[in-house]
Amino acid sequence: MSIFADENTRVIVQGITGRDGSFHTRQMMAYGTQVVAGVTPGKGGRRFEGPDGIAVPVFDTVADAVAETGGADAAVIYVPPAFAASAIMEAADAGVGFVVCVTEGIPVLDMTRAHALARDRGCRVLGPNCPGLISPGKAKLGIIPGNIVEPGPVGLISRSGTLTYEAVHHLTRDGLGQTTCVGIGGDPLIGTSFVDCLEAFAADPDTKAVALIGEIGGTAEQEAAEWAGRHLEIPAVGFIAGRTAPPGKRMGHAGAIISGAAGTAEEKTKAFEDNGIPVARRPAEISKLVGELLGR
Amino acid sequence: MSIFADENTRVIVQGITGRDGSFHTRQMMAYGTQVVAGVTPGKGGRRFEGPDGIAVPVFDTVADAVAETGGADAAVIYVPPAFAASAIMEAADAGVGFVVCVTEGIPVLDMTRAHALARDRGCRVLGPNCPGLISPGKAKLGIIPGNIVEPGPVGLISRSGTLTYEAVHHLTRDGLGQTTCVGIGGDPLIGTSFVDCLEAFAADPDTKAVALIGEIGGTAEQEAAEWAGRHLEIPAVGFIAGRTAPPGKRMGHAGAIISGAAGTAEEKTKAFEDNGIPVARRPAEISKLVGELLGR
Amino acid sequence: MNLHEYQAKELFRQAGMPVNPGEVASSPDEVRALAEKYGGTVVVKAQVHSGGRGKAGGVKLADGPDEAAEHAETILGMEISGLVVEELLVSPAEKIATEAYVGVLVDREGQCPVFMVSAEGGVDIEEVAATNPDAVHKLRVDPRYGLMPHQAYWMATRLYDEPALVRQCAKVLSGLYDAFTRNGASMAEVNPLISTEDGQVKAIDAKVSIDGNELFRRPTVEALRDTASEEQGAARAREAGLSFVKLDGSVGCCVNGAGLAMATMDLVKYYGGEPANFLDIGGSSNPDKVVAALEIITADPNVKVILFNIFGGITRCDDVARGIVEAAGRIDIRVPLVIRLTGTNEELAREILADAGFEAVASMDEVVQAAVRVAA
Amino acid sequence: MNLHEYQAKELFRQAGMPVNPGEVASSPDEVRALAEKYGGTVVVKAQVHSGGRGKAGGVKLADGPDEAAEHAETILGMEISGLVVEELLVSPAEKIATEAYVGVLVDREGQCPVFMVSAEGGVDIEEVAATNPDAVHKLRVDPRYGLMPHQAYWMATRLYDEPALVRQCAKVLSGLYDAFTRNGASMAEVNPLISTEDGQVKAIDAKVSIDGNELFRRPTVEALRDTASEEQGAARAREAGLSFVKLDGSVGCCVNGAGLAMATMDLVKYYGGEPANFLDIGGSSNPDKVVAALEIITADPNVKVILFNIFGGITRCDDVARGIVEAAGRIDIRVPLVIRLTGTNEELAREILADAGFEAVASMDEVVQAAVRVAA
Repeated sequence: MSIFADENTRVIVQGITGRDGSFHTRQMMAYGTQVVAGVTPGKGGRRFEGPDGIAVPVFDTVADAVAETGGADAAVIYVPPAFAASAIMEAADAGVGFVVCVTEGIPVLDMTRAHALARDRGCRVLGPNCPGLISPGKAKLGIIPGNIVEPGPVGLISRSGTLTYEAVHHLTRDGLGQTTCVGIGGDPLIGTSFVDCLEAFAADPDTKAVALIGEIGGTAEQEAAEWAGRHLEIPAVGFIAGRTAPPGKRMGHAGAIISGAAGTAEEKTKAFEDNGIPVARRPAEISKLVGELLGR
Repeated sequence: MSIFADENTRVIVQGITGRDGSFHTRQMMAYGTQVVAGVTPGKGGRRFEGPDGIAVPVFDTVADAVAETGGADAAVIYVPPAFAASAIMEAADAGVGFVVCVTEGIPVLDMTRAHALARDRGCRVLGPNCPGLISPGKAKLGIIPGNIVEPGPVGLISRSGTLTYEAVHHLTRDGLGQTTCVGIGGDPLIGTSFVDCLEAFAADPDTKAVALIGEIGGTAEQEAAEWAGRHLEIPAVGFIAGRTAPPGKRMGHAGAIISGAAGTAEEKTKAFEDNGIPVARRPAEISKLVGELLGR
Repeated sequence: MNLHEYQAKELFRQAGMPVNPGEVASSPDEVRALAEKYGGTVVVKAQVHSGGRGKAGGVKLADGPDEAAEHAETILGMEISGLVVEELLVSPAEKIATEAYVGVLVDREGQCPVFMVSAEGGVDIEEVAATNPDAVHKLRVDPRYGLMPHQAYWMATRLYDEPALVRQCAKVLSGLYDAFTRNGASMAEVNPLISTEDGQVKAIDAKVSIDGNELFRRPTVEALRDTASEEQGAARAREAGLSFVKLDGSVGCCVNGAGLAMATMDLVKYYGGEPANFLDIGGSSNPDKVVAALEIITADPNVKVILFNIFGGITRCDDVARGIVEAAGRIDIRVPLVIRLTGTNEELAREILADAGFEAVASMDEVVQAAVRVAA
Repeated sequence: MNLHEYQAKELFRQAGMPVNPGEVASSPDEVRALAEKYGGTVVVKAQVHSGGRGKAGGVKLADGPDEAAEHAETILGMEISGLVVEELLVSPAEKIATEAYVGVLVDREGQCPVFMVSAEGGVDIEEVAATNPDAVHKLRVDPRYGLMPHQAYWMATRLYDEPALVRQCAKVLSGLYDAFTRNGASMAEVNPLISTEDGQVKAIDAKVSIDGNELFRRPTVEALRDTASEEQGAARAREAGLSFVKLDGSVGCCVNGAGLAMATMDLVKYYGGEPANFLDIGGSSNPDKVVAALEIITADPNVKVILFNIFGGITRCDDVARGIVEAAGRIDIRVPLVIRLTGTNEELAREILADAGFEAVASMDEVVQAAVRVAA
């Protein structure tokens, strides 16, 4: 099994006609994801040509896309930051239950409203500023490269994009395939937390171990560690990026900043270790620790 | 039994130090209502002198009143229209579960927000622009005169204030006491509808008959008639004020206006009668019909 | 409170909406001058608070200044739905490609603003809704979020296919919502919203009603009130804080509470009389209100009797009684009063009235029957 | 983006908040003139993006124009947290009765703005929160409703007892929330918010940080950027759309993705090196970004090697490879490059690099160890 999305998930792509949107939609389709429609305001009525001669209709609005294609389970958003929060709200308002927002650079006050609407409408948001997720062999929603994953027993959760790929790459090479790899995003306000993912992995019988890839800033890793300590019955491994980051400086991700004494790598590492989660010192070590815990 | 409020309901009064607020708070206390505190911004720390030597503390905020008095079940609002929607929001936000808003003349756009917050916080609003309710012999929240009611088997629901008194007056004189008399308010946007009250009365074993006093404007009576036709097992009697009102003119209440062909007294009368609810032609007839249906 | 078209258009302009140009005139000469200034064909429109101005002959196309002045001559002073035309709006005629309808009002059921839009504009939208409901698209606005961009865009795609028109229309709808909320409106509509032959979307008509409860905090909107176009007694009633509607009968009614006031009118009719008015002296009353109510009612020459029906709750009967006594001293009440008072401070009220030589009964049926008898 | 005190105060004034007067000066003569203009005691405050200006000697009271000019002489050119003072804010001194703290920022957990207020102002609020948490009151703002009047009032009653001060403070808080949201701030605070001996509540300090993601749509706020006070490379990185933080080591890092960039720095340290910078070339990259990144890194004389660590996802490896080749042609890269590329279009990237004589490895540990070796 997998969490959040699989081969039956019917996906709409918002911003399908843009440079990134069209590139990654083709990659998603090539991976086998059920993309049923695209949305770009002003481009309704066209068709989007995917790989292998498959084409999907493009609509002006998500509501039309949902109505005309017999429903959608998820939307993936590749629209510019000025319009991305609005795109999330549009999808949530149209009744889409799961929204993956890849866009980076969305104003945080926009996101306070978008997250509120998503909660009001019962919509799960993954991201923003996230690489999305991939359920190996089933579907990918977002931009995680399909060639670095394999089906298997490991659930992976990360605040980062490329660091996720790095970790997955090692897991796959070491024969440790994945149920689902989830990039939760590097923004301070994200829709799906480590804990949300842990709960989902805990309920998935196929996931036998979890890797948690965190970074400096905020307290999401500490909360995850505490939750895992109390509820998680499968082994988990942690990693924290940003040990060398100076306090008060934003390290790229809007969420990756040490404020005062809070949100340091030390604090997070301690939280993991206090809750029985070994912490890798190098990205390559993550896979090694997971393998040990799984008795491989 | 009674609906919405009884002798155990702990009540806060917002606007307790004003002319109307102080007058009616004393009346409520004299009737036996458990008033536990008052709120008037800027008057926190004083005491409000009720009848019979009883005094209650006055606070600056509802949150303080709730915190300092060990919780409140209901708030009654007597503040000017410019601040009344805010007062409703304050009460709902402080966790008060039932708010009676007597104030008339609140801007309707203010009320769209106040009703939304009340829904979000799980707070029932009665009114605004309503006389409140009275559960004879137990408690009154609002301004319905205590001397015109008696305990008994009739539930009364009305969009009006004084017309309610008129109807209750006859019921009482005819020996038909009441479980609760509820004035739901004359505004276009009210928090508790006829249907909400009907549901509550239907669940109250002591209520043996219901009187519905409606007026022109909107479709609340039609919805009540339909609900009663489908679900109500006890007899009901209707009355509609405004048979002689010309279309397009607002008859005092912001909600009492015939728009186009909709909301006429004829339409509402027909809806009642179609659902087996006899309609009184004069206020005095309401009691007569109730008596007949109860076999008195 | 209803606004005139030109006032509504000004509020729309302030909200950034594209509105056709136009100026107000109140004489044929002014209209001629405006027609000269604009050149070409102009539209001359009566400014009255009424629908159906076109059908009533209050809207005319004019091919030049002379014809415009002629139309002005005809329309000025015309009566439309009982209202006399005193002002005209003159605008250059537009080259219309399509006509749509967009409006927003407060939805009772949803307890929120609701948009109604239709690609079939320029006609009575209620009729469209009745005969072809699929042609009218409704959209509720969650007051917690306001009109969201995707909602405006979705509505715009219901009205236009061409992306450039859709974009313009979405802006119009956002502007309309702004105008609606910023001015405390209860209704704001554009009918028709046109697209021109050169691809511009704009409003060539405008209708706005303001929620009366908003006016205390919107002095600039309150200043738009056209008291000249109000009905008799309305201004005085408003100043005194009374709800008043003039009717055609002979039984003047002074009641506390809108429901009871309506029921009283209904009962007058039931017993064979005709109410002269709806009048609610309101909740927390004071004697001055009673005085004002009596002045307004007695100003109507049709009134043959004045019926007081007061059930005290938040209104105290003694206040009303004092008001009646004071009014009787201040103004010349040339018709009989029949009084019913019951409820809060009823005993005190009876004493006050008795001291001044008035009598009060306790039953509504009784007092209404008495009033009808006197008026007969 | 941090604003200077005087800029933040201007935003506060625009939001209707009461702020003490003050003007900016950049020379002792200007300061003297301002002190003369205000008369009496004045405060001279260094305008730098740093807390602890007072402790560093950047804030001084002056009893007259001469003393003010003397202080200006001392403070101008002073270094506070590595930033050189180039401007001073001169204000008349206030008669302070009480000092409070009010601030609003974005709460990660609640996903909403959160106010922090305390009657203990004028000191480090984090210290108050740590030593006396009950003295700090938190209030979350539901973004669907904004700051509601009762919330502002409630906070105000936590700071003041006197009703007149409470009312003024509630207005200050509403204004602060307006200033926060209208300018796209991520933090806005007043420390201290004072009450004066004659009963006025006003802000005598102001601190505002703007969410960088807001700036594209707020040109007037963007115009407040003080590029002179930015660190080396920051302006160039911003223009090129790169995330860059200067550090003290010798291994220049150019990575795609913030997480991987941090992990790369950490790995440099792990293998005994010191990173010279954090640099994320971002998601959807183009060759120009790579060129800019190389220019920024090579401008640092400490850099002895440049490490590329690229894992292709939304970034395509071939774009980065092209950028490296182009940059090598355009600018003089005087230090060795060590390159790791893997992921999307990896093969194509290797070909491009090979054609230009560069080699790439596939493992992160490998490339980092190589870089540390070169820098050693």
